[in-house]
Amino acid sequence: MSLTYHLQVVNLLAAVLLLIAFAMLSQRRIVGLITLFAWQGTALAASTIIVAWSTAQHHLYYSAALTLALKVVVMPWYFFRLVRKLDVDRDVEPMINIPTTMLIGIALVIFAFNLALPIAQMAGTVTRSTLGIALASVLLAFLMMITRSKAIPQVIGFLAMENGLFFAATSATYGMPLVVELGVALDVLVAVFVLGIFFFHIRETFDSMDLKHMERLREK
Amino acid sequence: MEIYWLLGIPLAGGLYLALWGNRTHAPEINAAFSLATLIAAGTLTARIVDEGPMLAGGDGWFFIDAFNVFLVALTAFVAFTTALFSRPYMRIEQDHGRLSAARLRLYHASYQIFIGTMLLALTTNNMGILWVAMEGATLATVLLVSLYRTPAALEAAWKYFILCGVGIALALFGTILLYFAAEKVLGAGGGALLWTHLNGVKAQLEPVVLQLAFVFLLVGYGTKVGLVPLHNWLPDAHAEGPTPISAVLSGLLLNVALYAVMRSKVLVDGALGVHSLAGNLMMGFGLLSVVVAALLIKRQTDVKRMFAYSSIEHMGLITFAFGMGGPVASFAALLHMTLHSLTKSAIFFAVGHATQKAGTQVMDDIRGLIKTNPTIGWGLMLGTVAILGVPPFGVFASEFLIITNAMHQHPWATPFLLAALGVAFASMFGKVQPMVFGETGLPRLPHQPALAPVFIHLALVLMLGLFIPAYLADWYRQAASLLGG
Amino acid sequence: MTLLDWAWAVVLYWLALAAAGLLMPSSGGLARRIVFPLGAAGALAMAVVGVVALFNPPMQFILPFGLPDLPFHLRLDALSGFFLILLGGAAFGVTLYAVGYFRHMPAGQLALLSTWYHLFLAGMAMVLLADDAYAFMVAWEVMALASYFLVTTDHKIPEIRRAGFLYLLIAHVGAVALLLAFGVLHGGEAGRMGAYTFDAMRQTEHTPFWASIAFLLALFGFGAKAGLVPLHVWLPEAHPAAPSPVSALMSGVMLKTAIYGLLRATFDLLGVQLAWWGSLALALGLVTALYGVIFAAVQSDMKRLLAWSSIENIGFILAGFGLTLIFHTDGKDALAALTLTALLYHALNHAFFKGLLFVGTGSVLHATGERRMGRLGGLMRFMPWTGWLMLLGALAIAGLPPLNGFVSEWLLLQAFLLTPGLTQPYLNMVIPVAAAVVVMAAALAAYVMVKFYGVIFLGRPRDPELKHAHEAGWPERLGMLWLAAGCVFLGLIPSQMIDWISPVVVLLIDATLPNDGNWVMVAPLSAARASYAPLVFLAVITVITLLVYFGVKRVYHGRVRRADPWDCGYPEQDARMQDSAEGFGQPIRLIFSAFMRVERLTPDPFDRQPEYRGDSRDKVWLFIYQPIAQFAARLSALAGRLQHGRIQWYLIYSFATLIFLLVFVTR
Amino acid sequence: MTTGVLLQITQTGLALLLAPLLMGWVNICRAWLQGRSAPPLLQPYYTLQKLFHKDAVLAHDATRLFRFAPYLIFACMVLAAGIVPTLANDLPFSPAADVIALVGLFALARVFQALAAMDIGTAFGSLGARREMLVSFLAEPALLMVFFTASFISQSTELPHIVDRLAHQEFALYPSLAFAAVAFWMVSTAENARIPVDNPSTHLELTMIHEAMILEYSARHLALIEWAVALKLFTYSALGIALFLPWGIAAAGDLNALPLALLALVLKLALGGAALALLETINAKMRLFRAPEFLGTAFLLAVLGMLVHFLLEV
Repeated sequence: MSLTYHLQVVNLLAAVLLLIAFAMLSQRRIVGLITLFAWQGTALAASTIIVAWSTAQHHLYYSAALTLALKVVVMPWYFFRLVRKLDVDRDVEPMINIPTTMLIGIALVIFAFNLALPIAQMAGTVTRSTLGIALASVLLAFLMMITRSKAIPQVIGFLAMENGLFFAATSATYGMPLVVELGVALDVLVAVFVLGIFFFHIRETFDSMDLKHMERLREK
Repeated sequence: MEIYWLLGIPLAGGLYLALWGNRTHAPEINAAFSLATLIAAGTLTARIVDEGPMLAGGDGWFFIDAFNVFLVALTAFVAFTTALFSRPYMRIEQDHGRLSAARLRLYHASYQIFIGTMLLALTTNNMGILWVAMEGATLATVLLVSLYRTPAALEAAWKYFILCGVGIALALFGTILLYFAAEKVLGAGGGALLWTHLNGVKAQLEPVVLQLAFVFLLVGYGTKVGLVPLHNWLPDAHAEGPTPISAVLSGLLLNVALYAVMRSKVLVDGALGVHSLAGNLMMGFGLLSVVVAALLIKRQTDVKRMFAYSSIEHMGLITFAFGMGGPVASFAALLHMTLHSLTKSAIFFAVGHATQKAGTQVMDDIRGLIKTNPTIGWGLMLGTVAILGVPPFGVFASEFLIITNAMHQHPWATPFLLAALGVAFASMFGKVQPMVFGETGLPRLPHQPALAPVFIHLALVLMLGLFIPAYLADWYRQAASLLGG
Repeated sequence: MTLLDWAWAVVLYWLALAAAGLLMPSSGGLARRIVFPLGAAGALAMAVVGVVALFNPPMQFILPFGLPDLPFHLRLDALSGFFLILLGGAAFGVTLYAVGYFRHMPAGQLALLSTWYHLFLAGMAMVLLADDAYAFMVAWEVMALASYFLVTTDHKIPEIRRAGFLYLLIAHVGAVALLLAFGVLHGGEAGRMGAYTFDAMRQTEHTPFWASIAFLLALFGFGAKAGLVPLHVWLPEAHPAAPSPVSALMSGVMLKTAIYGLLRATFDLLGVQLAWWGSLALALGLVTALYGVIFAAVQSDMKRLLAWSSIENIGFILAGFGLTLIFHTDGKDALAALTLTALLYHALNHAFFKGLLFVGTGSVLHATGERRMGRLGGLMRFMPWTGWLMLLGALAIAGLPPLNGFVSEWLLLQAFLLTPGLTQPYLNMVIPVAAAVVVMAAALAAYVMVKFYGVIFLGRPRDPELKHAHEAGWPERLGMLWLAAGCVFLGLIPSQMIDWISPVVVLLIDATLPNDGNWVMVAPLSAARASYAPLVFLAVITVITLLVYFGVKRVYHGRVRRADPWDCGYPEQDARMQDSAEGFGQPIRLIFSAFMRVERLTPDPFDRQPEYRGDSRDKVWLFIYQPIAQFAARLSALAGRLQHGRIQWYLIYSFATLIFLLVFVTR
Repeated sequence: MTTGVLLQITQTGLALLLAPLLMGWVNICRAWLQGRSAPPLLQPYYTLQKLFHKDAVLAHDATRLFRFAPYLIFACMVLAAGIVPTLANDLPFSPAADVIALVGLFALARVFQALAAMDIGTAFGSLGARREMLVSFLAEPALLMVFFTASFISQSTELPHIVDRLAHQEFALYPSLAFAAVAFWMVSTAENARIPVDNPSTHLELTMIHEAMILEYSARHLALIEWAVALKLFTYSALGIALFLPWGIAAAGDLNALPLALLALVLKLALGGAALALLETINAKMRLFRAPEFLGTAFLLAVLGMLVHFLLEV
């Protein structure tokens, strides 16, 4: 019974994750986006801890800690700082208007669930149905990257995608082997660091973080 | 033991150059580390040739067989010659005022780390670590692509980062699915992602999951291979980065990404039965890449961009051949990987010096290379001829096998191949010929250009067209059989 | 050493000479005086090997390199032997000529040229010796590549670069088609590299459908090299662009390697032949012959004229090939043997006379620096050696007895005439009409040659500078003499030549040509049907000429007075009043104006410096190549729109691909 | 063998002698038909004799080719006259050349004539050469088509066999030959520079073809050429006779038939010459660019003849 209770919590967190993904899709302001991202990280860490506790997979605690440290504390802090320094917290004009985006997003969710259905049924883990949600949040994050026309939201979309992946790893398979998780975390860290350097360069060169300045390399 | 040297040397080199890389002899140190890596790769290769495939480290963290050891050797070799080439090249760039000493330090450090991550990706036995290393290789090169800090370079690097990042993220999802399927058979824990273990049980893996996993892996790693329509970062990154980086990106990174796809394909084929989904998808992507790249070559005005498209074309051809499968086609694909690396990097070496001479990458402004600098001119000319698949250069050997095999097994694909090769030839040769021939007013270079690498590569390519040493052939054959041939 | 070893040794020897050229880049004189004569000696040796090979059973030899499991296989049989004779015989004269021809070239350039030249020779020889698809293709492309670099020797001139590019492009597309053809022919199961040997191909059975595909691909691939209309466009550009000895080799020998390949693939490698292939080849051949000769007639550049004339001759050969196929598939062995003999004979003849004519234009070019025929004239007076030797070449190519060109045309016409009895009545009726086309092309060839020879060598110099034209040096003369001797010799001993060709015929179609004649007289099939005795012919004409000459000289006093030409009494005579090359071609241009796009610049009566320019362009460009190029450009523009710079779009591509694939695999 | 050689020499000599006579006869007939007073029958002989006695005048620029060409042309025509059976069949020269080689022989002479014409470098010379070659490239295929029709009937390209088949074996009517005969007449007018393609008696620059080529010749060279022209006409007539009216030519080795053959030949030539004169009188010379049409018609007729042969006679 306790297992089903945990399961319900994990499912709830999964739903929260999906909800946040949708919220991010519709969020116009960068600061709001960062906050949502931090909340997503929190939900992810929480679900990881619950899975770790319920299945006694101890390495998942490390994962959870890493997530918490990186995605809830370090990165949002770093992004807030960037936004302040670069002074780019203006309204984000998405490429496709938000209602349309949301409609596409709902279609994606249905698609993802359908895709995950046959797989989830053969899974040995208790949290199998979350795989569909993980896939859906990955696809939603992808969609967000497509619709945003500024550099920072695009990167946040990228990281949200990472979150979805992480969720898939923990919920569907009780986490990847530790070495891999560490490696992934390291990569993400380095990526964010590199991105930070990048933002400054972009800002320095283009006087703006708008991606429309970066459409010159093309076939004439 | 060699494996630790192999991975350790470049990482140490990266560290060293990052800390003390602003000295004047940094280029030489860079070359020396590359040489050491090459020696380590050589001893490792010799051992594999002697003793056959081996597992190394911990619970078999590293796995080396014929397939990856040949790529290891190739990577180490091209990395070394590129380091040799970059020595005078970067000096000239510095003289031209395009780079500062600090950036040169960044360049050298990243270069070593890039090589290290590629070698790690090749040697690791863990599909997860493979992913980590691939991502690492991307990260190591992002800042190299934007080294010149021009708007175009930044744009290229940004696109490179985002597109490859997203691609790689999808590959991670594929890896998770793979783990998901393997865990059922092998149980949770580290063993479930080891390729050797997976390979052992591949027939028992759930086909539905592997099918999905392969789609994610193919789209993910395929982005790095530069398969159309996932290729868009590639021409930008190749054209705007410094030429040595173009050479290694084109010559090495694409191979490593394709290596990852192939490792996945072997598992999927095992689960689904050979000649099924994976092969067909790869053939489709390969053919599309060949055709679109050939058409795009026609439109280029920038020389490096043009050769970048040519890389897409060749990676498409290799992917097509791998997709076809069978001992001959796989053999040809492996051979083509080798030859493409050698030839394309040689071309980029020659192109690098040519663009330095002309002060531009616009082909219309580069004329008559053969007159002021015959070696650059002939290097570019012969390299182009070689990459276009004209014998006796080796690229022809693999194209010969691929095309005849395609005619035999999948005749429907050949009209596309014929048309694409024709268009590619017309476009590329038509553009290179006036660069090499004719009159010119271009000045000479301030430093002696490093052309030994060009001709060493071309000589190797020539040799492989006429004579493939028995042990090399054996390698290829073993590797081809590993790939399900 | 076996015979094949010798052949291989000559190839190696040429390769060594090629390397020697690279090793001594600065000593041009040495390269010219030593390397080229040595190369010529190699050519002679090759011809001898070829002769001996005709009468020996096929022999094989495997080299220790190539692809793994597919080392280079070499084979020397009668067919290879025959073409080796062609190669060696023509190359000997041309290379000898080259010794003198390149004397003004700067050392570095000469060294490179010598390298490519000998590589070219070696490549052609290897094409003839190769016995597996890989070796064949490697040799084939080495030949193309080497000749490309030879064509672009003068790469500073944009037209020459363009010509070289066009040449290599079409050669490459043709080569890919050949690869595909080998892909079909490729014997046995897919996974074996050994299946690429010709032996394996010979033993493979093909369905008619796939055999036809292979044949068509081979026809395309080899046709591109041979200059088959409409794949001929590179030929009139590339041949004039190359230095003359190279043009001579390309036109005389390289085009024949394509014929060799076609014969090898059709009769040797493909186990089955279909009748409609023959009709197709015949039709294409006739079109090519007529097209070539018409355009030759309107050219004003002497080398371009010869290049078009090569297209015409390839058309003849191809028509013969088509007839051979028709007869062979119809079971008419003797007739098939006759046409096959005729086409092989013509190939050999063409190598000699076209080689001679091309090197001759080289001498003219050296002496005058001029290729436009409208600026030449009267060179016979200043260059008697070249003039008389070229006369022989011109008469031979015009198909006049008793020289060699006539013999092969005669044999071919005999075959046309003896067609009745084919099982297809339709063909029975069409083929004689085809014969008429051949005759018309041959007669036009005479027109072309009168124009060529008359405008360049006869009449008065159109430019006063021409008076300083100097005769070719001794090596050049020797080279030309050899080729001219070949023309005469091949014309006079057809019986022997037919005997020499017969092993090839036996090898390819397992039939012999019954020769009813004796050594002076050739009478294929039977003496009652047709016979021709060139020796008698020549002897009678010579005797009568001499008799008349001495008779007239004896009976009538031989006083000769020199005066101005009478010319119907027109007082003002000027060398520029002679027919120009354009003028000579004008009737042909008028008659066949439908084939060509004429661009003319006619002077205005008020022009201070009146200028006339006339150019007859090939409509093939307009109707085939331009649309293809435009289509490719349009596709390319379409593909270019993929890459428009916005990263969001790129992400959409990835996204769409992913979704598409997911839907695709789970459907 | 000896008889053969003797016969060959006789026939060739006869041709040499009779050729100018035929020319004279045609001229006479034409003059009669046109209501002019005729030159003597032997006028061509007188002309030849006169020409041979004159001093030769050569242009300054004339090369050896120019001087050599008349001899060669003459020799070609003599050989041609030797090959075509006029009196007797199957002579020693015959196997040396069949009809195709005969066409080649004519071509050889023509090419030399054209080259010699271009040698001096006058405007008319090259004009004549060009026109001559233009006419011939159409006439030659037509002529060969005529020959082919005959060869299809006799299954041989050897003239003796054709004659043998037509004259000495069972008699048959060949409709195809009717077409061929018309084509042959059209071709021979072109080849012999007769009306309507060319006018042998004009020196008007706009119209002349053959005459333009020999403008610069004089004396013995001109004599040889004129004689060769006469021989060519003779040979063509003999060819026409051999193909279309072969009856009377002595079969191989049949010496007794020779007198009759000679008589038949003279009669046929006389008739043929008269017919030629008639045709020349009632036709007008046509414009140069009509000549291709004219010869194209000849060509088509010959091809038609061949097709008729396939339809009706096989």
